[in-house]
Amino acid sequence: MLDRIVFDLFAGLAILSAILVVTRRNVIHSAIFLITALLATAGIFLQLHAEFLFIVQIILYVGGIMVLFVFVIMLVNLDVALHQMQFRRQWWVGLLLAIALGAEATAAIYIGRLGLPGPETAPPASVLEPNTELVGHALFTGYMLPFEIASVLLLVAMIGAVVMAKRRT
Amino acid sequence: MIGTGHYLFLSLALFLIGVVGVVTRRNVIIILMSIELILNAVNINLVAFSRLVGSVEGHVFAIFIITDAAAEAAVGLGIIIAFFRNRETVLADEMDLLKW
Amino acid sequence: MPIQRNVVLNTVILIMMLLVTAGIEMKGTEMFLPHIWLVPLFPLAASAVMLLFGRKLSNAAVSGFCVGSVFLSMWFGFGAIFELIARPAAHRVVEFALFNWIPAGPMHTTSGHLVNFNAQWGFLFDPLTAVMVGIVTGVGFLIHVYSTGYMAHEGGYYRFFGYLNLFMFSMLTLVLANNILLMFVGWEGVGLCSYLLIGFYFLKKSAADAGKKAFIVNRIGDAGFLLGIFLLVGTLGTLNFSEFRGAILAGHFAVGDAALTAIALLLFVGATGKSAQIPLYVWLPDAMEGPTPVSALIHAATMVTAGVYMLVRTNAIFAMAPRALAVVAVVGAVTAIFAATMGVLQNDIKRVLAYSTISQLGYMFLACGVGAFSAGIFHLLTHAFFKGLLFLGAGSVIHAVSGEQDMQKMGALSGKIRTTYLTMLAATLAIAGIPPLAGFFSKDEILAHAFRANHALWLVGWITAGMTAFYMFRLLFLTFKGASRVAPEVERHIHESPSNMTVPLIILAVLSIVGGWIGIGGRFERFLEPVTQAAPASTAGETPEAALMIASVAIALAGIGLAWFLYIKRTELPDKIAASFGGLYRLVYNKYYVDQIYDALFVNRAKDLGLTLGAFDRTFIDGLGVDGAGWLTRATSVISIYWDKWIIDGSVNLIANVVRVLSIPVRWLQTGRVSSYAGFIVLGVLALIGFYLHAAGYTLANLRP
Amino acid sequence: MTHALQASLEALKPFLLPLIYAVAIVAVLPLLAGYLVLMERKVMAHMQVRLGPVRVGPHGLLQPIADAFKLLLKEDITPENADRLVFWLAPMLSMTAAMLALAAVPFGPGFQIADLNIGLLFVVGISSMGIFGIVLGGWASNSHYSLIGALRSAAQLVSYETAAGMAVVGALLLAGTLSLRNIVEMQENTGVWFIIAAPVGFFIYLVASIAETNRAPFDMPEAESELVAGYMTEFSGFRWALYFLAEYTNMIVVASIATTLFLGGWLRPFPTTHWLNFLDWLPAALMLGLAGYCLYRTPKQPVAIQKLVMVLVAGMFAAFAAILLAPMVATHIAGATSMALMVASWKPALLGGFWFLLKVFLYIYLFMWLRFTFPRYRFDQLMRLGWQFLIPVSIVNVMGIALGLALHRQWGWPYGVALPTTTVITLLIAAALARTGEKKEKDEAVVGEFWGTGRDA
Repeated sequence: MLDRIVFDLFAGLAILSAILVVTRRNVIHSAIFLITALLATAGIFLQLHAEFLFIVQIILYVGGIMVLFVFVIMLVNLDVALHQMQFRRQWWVGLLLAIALGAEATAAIYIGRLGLPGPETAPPASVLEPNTELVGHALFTGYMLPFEIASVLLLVAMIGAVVMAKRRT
Repeated sequence: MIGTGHYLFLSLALFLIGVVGVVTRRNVIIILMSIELILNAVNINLVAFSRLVGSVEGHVFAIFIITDAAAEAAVGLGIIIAFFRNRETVLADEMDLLKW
Repeated sequence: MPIQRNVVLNTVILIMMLLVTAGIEMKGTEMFLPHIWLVPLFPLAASAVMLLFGRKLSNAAVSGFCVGSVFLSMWFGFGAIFELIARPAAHRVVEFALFNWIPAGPMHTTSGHLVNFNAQWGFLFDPLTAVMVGIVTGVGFLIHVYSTGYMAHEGGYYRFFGYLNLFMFSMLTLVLANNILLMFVGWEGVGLCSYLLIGFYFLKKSAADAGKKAFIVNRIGDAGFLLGIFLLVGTLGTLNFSEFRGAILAGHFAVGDAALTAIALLLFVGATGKSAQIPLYVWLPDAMEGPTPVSALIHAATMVTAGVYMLVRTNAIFAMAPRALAVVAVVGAVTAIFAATMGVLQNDIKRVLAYSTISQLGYMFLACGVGAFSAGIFHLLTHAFFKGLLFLGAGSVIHAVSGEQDMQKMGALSGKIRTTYLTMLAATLAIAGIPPLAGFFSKDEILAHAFRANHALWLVGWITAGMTAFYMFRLLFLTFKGASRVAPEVERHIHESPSNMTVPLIILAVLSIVGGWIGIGGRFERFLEPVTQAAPASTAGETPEAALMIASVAIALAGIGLAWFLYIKRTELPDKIAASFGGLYRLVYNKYYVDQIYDALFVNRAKDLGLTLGAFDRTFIDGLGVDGAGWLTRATSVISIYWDKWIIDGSVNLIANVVRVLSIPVRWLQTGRVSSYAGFIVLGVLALIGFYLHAAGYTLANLRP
Repeated sequence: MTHALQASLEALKPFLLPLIYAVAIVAVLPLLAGYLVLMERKVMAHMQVRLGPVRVGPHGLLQPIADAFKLLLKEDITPENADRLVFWLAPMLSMTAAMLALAAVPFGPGFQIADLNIGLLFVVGISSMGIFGIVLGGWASNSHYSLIGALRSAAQLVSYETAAGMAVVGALLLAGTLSLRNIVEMQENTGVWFIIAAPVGFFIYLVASIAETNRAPFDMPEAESELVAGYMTEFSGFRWALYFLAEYTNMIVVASIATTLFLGGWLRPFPTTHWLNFLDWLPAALMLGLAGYCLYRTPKQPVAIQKLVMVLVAGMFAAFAAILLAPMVATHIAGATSMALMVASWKPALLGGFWFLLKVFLYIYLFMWLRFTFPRYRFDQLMRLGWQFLIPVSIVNVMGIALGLALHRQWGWPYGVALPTTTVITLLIAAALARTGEKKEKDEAVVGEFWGTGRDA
């Protein structure tokens, strides 16, 4: 019951703001709505008993990536962009593609619905507790190598970003 | 009660919106944002399934994806800044030097 | 004055080293002979340093460097000489090769033998070489010391010494070479150095021209020398002195063999070029444009004697070619008297000496011509002493009267520059052949041999001796005695030269006094035996030695007396005589117009030839050949252009167009736009999901619940 | 029907207490902030040998209320072609973030809205969202000063969050848990505050938190002398009040994090040494003292109304004293009645709250002290300090603490030896870093030129 309310609230918020992200003309507004969409997603995570992921989402995505986005938007802020055409001329092609994809995926899910066990068969939420410890354990034992690779990836990305944005003087 | 299907549809919706954004928008920054949306949809799927099977591996993968998103955002925005300095534009269909 | 200090230092070190050497000799271990190859190396190194970095060095450093290097080679040279003398007469030869220089491989001689041609970079050290090395290093060292004083105030100090050391290297290579090709290298080297040094004041046109003249005239002689070498190789199949000497002594050739005669004459042509004999003597008087030390070292003491040395070195060949010897003798004699007559009327102090040099060289060739090679070398030795001394003295005089060279503007200098006067007096007496000075012994020996060979030659030599005495004393009187004709502003600062110029003068004076005594009793001849033994024993007929001596001394004294009478007693007479013998006087005064004749005969003809060839070049080669070929090429290219344009390019364009047309349907795939690519990605995802569903066996039928 | 109502009420019961707490905090916080402002002004005044506000109420005690009314009544201006939506959204965003962060802070044992098992991360993450309030506000007001201020603050906050986070991680290692409450309990068990175990971490957090709250000497974003008031230039009236409130709330948040992590939260000094138990009486005694002081000052007030206010203040302090005293004495007076027991059970909560607030105020007092002591940094210097000194040192600090714990747990070194050792090592490395940092002066120009000129960069 309460569960349901929470889910509908967050899901609706997420989808609504996602649509706004794609349709807003002003980039800053898009960014704001993306933030809300991300927060809504974080709420969904919370509802799925993924507290750690929830806070990671907030700290990394909202507190980190989105700040970067806003920052860059302000650096390259173009007033002319507001008067330019915001969609490509072939926008309907993309729309059709997306709709087709959606139809196909819906069909797939619908077909496979019987394979999906209902929520009643889901294990109790307690198996994901204590969430942080479990995630940490998984990260540092089973997924050690990917973890390291991810760190290397981050390093490379950092260097690349610096090189890219560095003013040629 | 909500089943996994709900989450699947939610993520599907977000995914499609992201796709539409990527394919139709001209502003590169918004395209990047749409990509973030897509990644989020994936995350939702992962977390939902890990709730279903009751293991945190989905969370781990979600974390990896978020890391990936951070890296992608950093590099992408760096490229955008560099490009903007050279061409005074952030419109994707003016970035067509890839042709030759 | 740093140069002074260098001189003193060097002298002290010299004495010390000689003592050391003596000590080594007493121990009896040979130290210098094995390292004879170092002797030319020191000057080479020094000259390299000078010519590369000399600009940076101070005069003191330069003089220290170069004089030091020459001193070192002198030390080694004399060390080697002493060691050679210390050996028993039979073993007085050292020969070894540093490396194979031109290993050209097998070749056929004209006599059909297959020989292995191989030019080594090797050194031969025997009595003859010893004498030459002694002269070159010793006189060379003294003249270097002298130059530090003489050139002190000149520009290009380092350049001068660099060239001088390079000359030392070349000359030493020349005399130390164990084969004629290496000798030729040294030969060319000294030629180059003389060119550079004659043209040392290259801003002065006369100097530059003199340099060029010397170089070109030498080229003529060198051409002959080179041909001689070729013929020599072709005939004997070897370059090595001792080898072909051995081959000849082995008696494969008859006396008067044509090939050997040809070789001898060609070599002699080279000798005439280098040693300024008729007809190639014309460069030497002009060479006086160079600095005086250069004249002393190169154009009196060492280089010009290279021809004589070469003759003696190859005396085996000449001994087999009597006709060639005759030519040598005649040319020598004629040159001697001819140059003497020219020397009589010159007023330029250095030119007088130049002509006397030529005539003395004539003497040497005369000696060689009559087969008295050792006598020639003996005279070469003494001549090196007194002629070097004369030049240095002249330089000192010129230095004193601040650059004046005309004897008519000198006189009465004897009191003011005493040392110079006395030393030059000694040298003049020596060259005049007054016993017991050096010149007497050598000249007397030559005349004796000449008398044995041919009375006419002796007569010429005898008269020449008189004239030599006359013009040398004329020079002495005009310069030092009589009334002073020096310009008053010059008069004021006439001064004796610094010690580093006078000390060499004194040493050379001593040498030119006592230098001749080593020849007494034929000791010198015997010393050179192993080299000159091939010479025909010229003991034909009895010779009144005493009478000849008396005759030569008498005519020498007569010449001196005449000079005294004309230039001290009755100073007005010479002009009168000149007036009365107007034509002859002018002829001689203008050196028999030889230069003009040469110009008319050769130089201008060469120019005409050049012009003709130029015209030919322009009209035929350029006009017909080049331009014609160009026109032809253009004509053909016009055709090929059309071929290119229509056939080649046409086909290329055809292919390109075909590709373009074929690519139209594919082109819209690659827009270069990110979004379109994203669209294609989505399309791919679509297809993939569809494929998975299909693979999973799902159809729309399953959609029904 | 009634059953459903019953059920829903039952379902809502666990939310009751947090709700009360939340309402209390939201109600008290503005007042608190207002009085912090007064405190700041007074402290500044006395540090600069002035009196500060004295008119409104005795010693200006009513000044905050006057200010609040003034701000509420002021006209609310929205600049021309400002972005209305964002302009409206931004102040609320920062306010919300600041207040939301307080939700996980344990003011006392049990006195906590929600004890999340990720509490620490929650506080850090939520408070980090305050950036958007600033950046968006600066951007929306469409003014160069604002935008530059906003960009600066964005850069600054992002930079210093890293350092702060690392410092927090240090304490985290010591505590071994993310729940703030457990962290405090951990300090209780250990017997020492973590400031003693990890002084370097505390120092780093102190500097970083100053930078994060945009306070002097790091108040680049609102540098009055350069940018009129930074991102707040175009704001006025109520929105401006919101920003102001948010700033002070943020101060409270960082102060309470510092308190919880390093200063032992609600614990009194040396919580485990029993002969210091008399300290439990200190709060009540302090309150009584204050009350007495106020009464003593009352006659000296010039105006009657002020006398009255003074008396009221004295009464308030007396009431506090009574409240603090009650649990200590309840059982002795009323015996072991249930009522008395209940009152006695409040003891830890009340005392804890007192100590906690005391520490928070001391921490904020430290902020003010620094603010009036140090000149403002130049922006590139700020960046260099953050990236080239604080962050490396904080990383080293984390490693050091980890090493210390390893020594303690694996090799059994005594706790009091292992951590000081590693602390010394950390300090040495930090000194070396500082030395090398001085050599990088030449970079300043470039950095400053890039960051300093905001949008045109």
